[in-house]
Amino acid sequence: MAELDFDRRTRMLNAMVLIRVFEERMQALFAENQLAGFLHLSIGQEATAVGVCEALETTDYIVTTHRGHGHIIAKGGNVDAMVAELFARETGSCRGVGGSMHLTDPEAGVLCANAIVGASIGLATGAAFSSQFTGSGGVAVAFFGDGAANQGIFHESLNLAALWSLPVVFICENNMYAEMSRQSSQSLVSDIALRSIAYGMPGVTVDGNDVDAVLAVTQSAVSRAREGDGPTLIECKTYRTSGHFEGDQQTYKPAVEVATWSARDPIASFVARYPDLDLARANAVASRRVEGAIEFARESQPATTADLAWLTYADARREGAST
Amino acid sequence: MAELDFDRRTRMLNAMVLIRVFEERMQALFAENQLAGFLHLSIGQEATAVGVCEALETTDYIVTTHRGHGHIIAKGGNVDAMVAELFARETGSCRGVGGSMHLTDPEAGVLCANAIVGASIGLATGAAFSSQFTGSGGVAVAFFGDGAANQGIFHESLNLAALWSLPVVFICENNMYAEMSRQSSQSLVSDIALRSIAYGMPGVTVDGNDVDAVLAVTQSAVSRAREGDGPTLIECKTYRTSGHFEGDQQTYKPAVEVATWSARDPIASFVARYPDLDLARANAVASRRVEGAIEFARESQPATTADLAWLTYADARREGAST
Amino acid sequence: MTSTKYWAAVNAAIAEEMERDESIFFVGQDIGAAGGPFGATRGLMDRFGPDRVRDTPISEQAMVALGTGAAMTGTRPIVEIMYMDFALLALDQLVNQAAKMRFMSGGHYRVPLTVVTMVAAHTESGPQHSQSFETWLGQVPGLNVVWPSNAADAKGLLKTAIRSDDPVVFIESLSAWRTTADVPEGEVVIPIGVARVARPGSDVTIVAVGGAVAIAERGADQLAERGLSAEVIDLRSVSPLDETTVISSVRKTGALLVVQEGPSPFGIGDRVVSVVCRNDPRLLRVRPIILAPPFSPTPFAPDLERSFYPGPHDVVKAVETMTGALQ
Amino acid sequence: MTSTKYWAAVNAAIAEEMERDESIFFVGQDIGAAGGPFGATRGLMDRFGPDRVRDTPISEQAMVALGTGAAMTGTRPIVEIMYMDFALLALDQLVNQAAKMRFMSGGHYRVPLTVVTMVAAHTESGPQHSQSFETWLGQVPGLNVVWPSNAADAKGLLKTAIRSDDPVVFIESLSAWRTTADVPEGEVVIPIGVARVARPGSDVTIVAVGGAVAIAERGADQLAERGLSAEVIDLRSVSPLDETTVISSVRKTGALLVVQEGPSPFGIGDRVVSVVCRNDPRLLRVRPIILAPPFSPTPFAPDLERSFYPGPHDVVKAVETMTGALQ
Ligand SMILES: Cc1ncc(C[n+]2csc(CCOP(=O)(O)OP(=O)(O)O)c2C)c(N)n1
Ligand SMILES: Cc1ncc(C[n+]2csc(CCOP(=O)(O)OP(=O)(O)O)c2C)c(N)n1
Ligand SMILES: [Mg+2]
Ligand SMILES: [Mg+2]
Repeated sequence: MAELDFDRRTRMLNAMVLIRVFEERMQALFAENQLAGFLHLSIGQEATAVGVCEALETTDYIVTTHRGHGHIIAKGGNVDAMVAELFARETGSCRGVGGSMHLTDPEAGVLCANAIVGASIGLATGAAFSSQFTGSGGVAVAFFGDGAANQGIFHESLNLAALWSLPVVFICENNMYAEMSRQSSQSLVSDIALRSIAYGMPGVTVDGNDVDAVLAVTQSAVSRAREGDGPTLIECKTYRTSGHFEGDQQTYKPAVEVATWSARDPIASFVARYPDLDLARANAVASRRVEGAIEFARESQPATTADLAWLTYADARREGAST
Repeated sequence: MAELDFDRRTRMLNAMVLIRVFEERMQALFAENQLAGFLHLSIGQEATAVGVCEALETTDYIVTTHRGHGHIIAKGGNVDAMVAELFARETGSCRGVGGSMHLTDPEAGVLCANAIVGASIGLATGAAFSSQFTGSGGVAVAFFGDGAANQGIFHESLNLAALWSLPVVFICENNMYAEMSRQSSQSLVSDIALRSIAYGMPGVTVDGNDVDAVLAVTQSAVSRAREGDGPTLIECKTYRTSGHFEGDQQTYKPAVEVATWSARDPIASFVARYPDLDLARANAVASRRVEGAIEFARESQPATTADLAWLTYADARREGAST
Repeated sequence: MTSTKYWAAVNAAIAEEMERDESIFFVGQDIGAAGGPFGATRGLMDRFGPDRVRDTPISEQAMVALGTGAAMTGTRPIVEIMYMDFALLALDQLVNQAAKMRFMSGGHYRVPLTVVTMVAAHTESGPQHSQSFETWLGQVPGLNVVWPSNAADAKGLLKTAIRSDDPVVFIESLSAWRTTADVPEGEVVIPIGVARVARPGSDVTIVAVGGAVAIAERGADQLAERGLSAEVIDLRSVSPLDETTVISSVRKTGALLVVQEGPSPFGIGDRVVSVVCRNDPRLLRVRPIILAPPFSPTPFAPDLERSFYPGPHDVVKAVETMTGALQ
Repeated sequence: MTSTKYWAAVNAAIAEEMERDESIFFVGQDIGAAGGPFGATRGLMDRFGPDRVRDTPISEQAMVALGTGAAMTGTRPIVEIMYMDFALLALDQLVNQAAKMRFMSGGHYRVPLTVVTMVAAHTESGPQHSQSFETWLGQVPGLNVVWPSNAADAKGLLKTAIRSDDPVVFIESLSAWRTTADVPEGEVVIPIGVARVARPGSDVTIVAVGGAVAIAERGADQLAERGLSAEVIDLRSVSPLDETTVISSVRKTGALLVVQEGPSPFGIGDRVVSVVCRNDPRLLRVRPIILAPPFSPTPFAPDLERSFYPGPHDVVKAVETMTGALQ
């Protein structure tokens, strides 16, 4: 693996730290009952988000899941709008009607987060079709979990993507759990990358806590896709050190497992590998960014005026007709 | 492969010939407008049906598809009731309300034929669950096509069956076409048995026109299942020499392909392998059986009196409530 | 005007729109090389090439997901689900994704997706190949649902559907496949949500959509022979549903009959009766009637199927009951 | 009688039935070791073991298919689909398979399958975690659909559902999760298809099911303070739907209001209005009203969600409009 240059390393560290600080702040706000709805955090999984998105252009697409804050931040999403959405403000990414599980950011190439397990896979395949069809050269990435890999849409989409050589990269974040259920209770196959064989597609398993490694495999998959050689399935083995959602007591996690993975923290390992990186500075910058976003959100109007009809249909519906 | 004893060979020949004669007669009747609905024939695929079902007990279950006549006959289904169903008679397998795509035969262990591509796979998995749960020692077989292997239910069911070691055998009849579309236009993976890897399940590809070979692989899969070692995916490579449904002009089939496969006719090959078999007699017996069934059907009442409410619900529904 | 078959009108609408707009593509099972399982798409792949007209694997979920993701990113997909019965496999994609994507994104995305599908009632196709779910989809905010009863409407509504920036489900009736109608040449665009008075009348209002319109019309013919004048309203669109046209007609006739192919509960009939009754129950000078099949799956046996769906004679009987009550 | 929480009543019904009948098993996501995503199934795996209470992968299609195939072959499956929104993934299995299997087999097979699922309206769960499809399923011949509003009904209806030889969809309301009711000890079996007069009254009939019943009742309380007597009917069952009880009530009150959590078109309200109106439009001395959310997906923002669903004040307003019209 070629050593990353300093600017890139700094950018990647900053991104991972921004995700971490963002999520830890949201965690605290949620505990204080300041945020409504569900909050699914990806603490411990930051290297996957950043390694993958570092290999993408702004114009490339990503589609993510209920656990998507990290992916969207890594893709360059607007943090003010994200926090405002969690606060259910008019200025939120989705004008306050979506919430954490539906964040979006068209300017950053984020199609959507999605609350249906597996949905990201099919939607990204569709976005990749558009790129191929229009010849835009764009690539689409689907983020999804180990649990999602047992959904029918996984199978149908990967088969179609391979068949039509669509420019899509399937990123399975195998964090060893689907809600409170261990991955080993969901499938006999622990290396999900193996499933690529069923579609005639390359598959690779990578240490999802090693941002360098994630970047490298994603880069090759993205070039393959861009050159018209079709999709790749990448499995990133990682771990969420937070709960499934905030409020989860996590009694199902063995203490030794938590300890092992905490010792493999992606940010700490990255900084340990490259001692010239300035973690303190990254933390300070991220904190300022997140506190600024919280302030922005708090000063924004609550989403109480949304025009639900306009949000539901782009074309005006006929008067005198029942909606 | 151990040589089959004479009685077994004769039984298998008789079964294949009965299927062939049955279908050719139905084809003729359909052409004369004597049968309603759709007719999907499996002419050329008889060895799969017979090889698989020869490995099963009557109490084992099968679930089949729109192209299921052969499977049901091979499983010992009631031919009178089948023909009567095609004729839409009260005495039909489904009292005339199902038709060719919904044939059933509880006494022969036939759950159902099914008109939704892929459905047989999930239903057979459920039947296998019952066998495991009650400890009956029964095995369930799902028949399905190459086209069905690209449905989500294939993926979800095979994963679940492997995970729980369910006693089910998945028989994919790869007849190279889904309707008018070649298998190679549906997936990059031409050996569907490969997909077993994705579930940690054994997979095997066999010549589906060789009834001995089909029997042998099914026997091992069935013993595995019965012993509690879980499911197997068996891919039978075969060819339908008839159309997708009756009325199909089959312009999509290259002449050389048709010729090659016709030369590999499963009945002719079987007789050629075992010259002591009496094809003429088998044909005569089968013709009598089928003509008898046609007579039975013609003499039966048309299905005009069915109690639709009773057919729809086993429990009586409340009076004064809207159905 | 040219006399055109229903299926050919569908074919022409797709061809003309694809000619007009390069961002349109069309995917489905056997729609390409084979020209469609029932011949409706013949010639399209030859004309527009395999990039724009593609055969898919049998993967209904992925097909609609593909359409949704593609529609969000600058193309205008047409996705064919062969029979509406198979749409059940793709409802997460259609309802949880396509229909809500604009809303969930706070209005940032549009989903100009057209899903074309066919109802095969009346064709001896049995319990899993005869269903229509028009009112399910009509209940979903974010979707439009149209169901033309004739070739002219098929062409005009499909063109509008393809041009819509919202997802539209376009339902075809196999029972109408070979019927012909005069279709204007070239540009025919029919707005979504406007019913058509298929036949003016004064004694009773008969409302129907899709395949049931032909039954209503034949019933009206027979009623005319009996000296009864029925106004037949072809809704054309299930969502939005043209309440104004229905209410005006009932205001005139005072009697309402709905004919439908789907089961009674929560069907077209319930909505139409509810719309009229909530407007003013006194508009109804006689009890309204819904003609729907018995509450069971569709039986295969041709004789059973014939008596399963309401027929013209049922229309006559129902109207006679109503007018009898009026005397 | 014991004062019991809604979720605990569900738990008790499953436990008592599993105790009674060894052919029952229960599968779902995180129902076993974790005790259910919302705690409703805690203790069941410990009590009945991992063979009878099993966690499944996230594979909604295969889960319901498994239940259907198993129900045909001598067991009585209970399958939990966590949120009703996810049932969209399994509708082919539920509608094309489970509901029709008895019919398609000419009555040879029974399908004693119970599907348990939850509606999370009113809980800030957003567009993909708030939907109910009760009227979709209520339209399907072969299915029964029940939706208890309180703990006692939850227990009694779930026990009946599990014992039914036909597939039953049992809907729970997350909004009622922690409400308590007096539940008789031991055997409580409530027939499917019988509505409950939750509160007798004489001025207006208010019909609701599931989570909307609490709104109707709170509205009725406020109406009582204003001297108006509302009869609240809790349908309990969407299919079959108890027409008799509804019609008798409207015959008495002459005024009908329906409160629902689902979108207006083709919903509970349309059916109830249609049932009454087809029985006799003159029963309605005033225009009936349906209170339903606006035609959009459920917004996440708590303030928006609160005004999205009809509330008690909307009930009061609607009834006042009706009684005003009566004067
Ligand atoms: C179709 C569907 N089924 C179930 C759920 C409930 N659910 C939400 S997250 C989750 C677990 C997902 O696991 P995985 O795919 O591994 O993603 P992770 O949460 O670990 O990131 C489940 C079952 C859902 N949202 N959608
Ligand atoms: C869900 C669904 N999609 C599409 C169809 C239409 N259809 C019927 S048979 C068929 C092809 C099936 O191919 P395969 O699984 O290979 O079985 P074969 O017909 O070759 O036996 C298709 C697409 C269907 N019946 N169900
Ligand atoms: Mg996971
Ligand atoms: Mg095939």
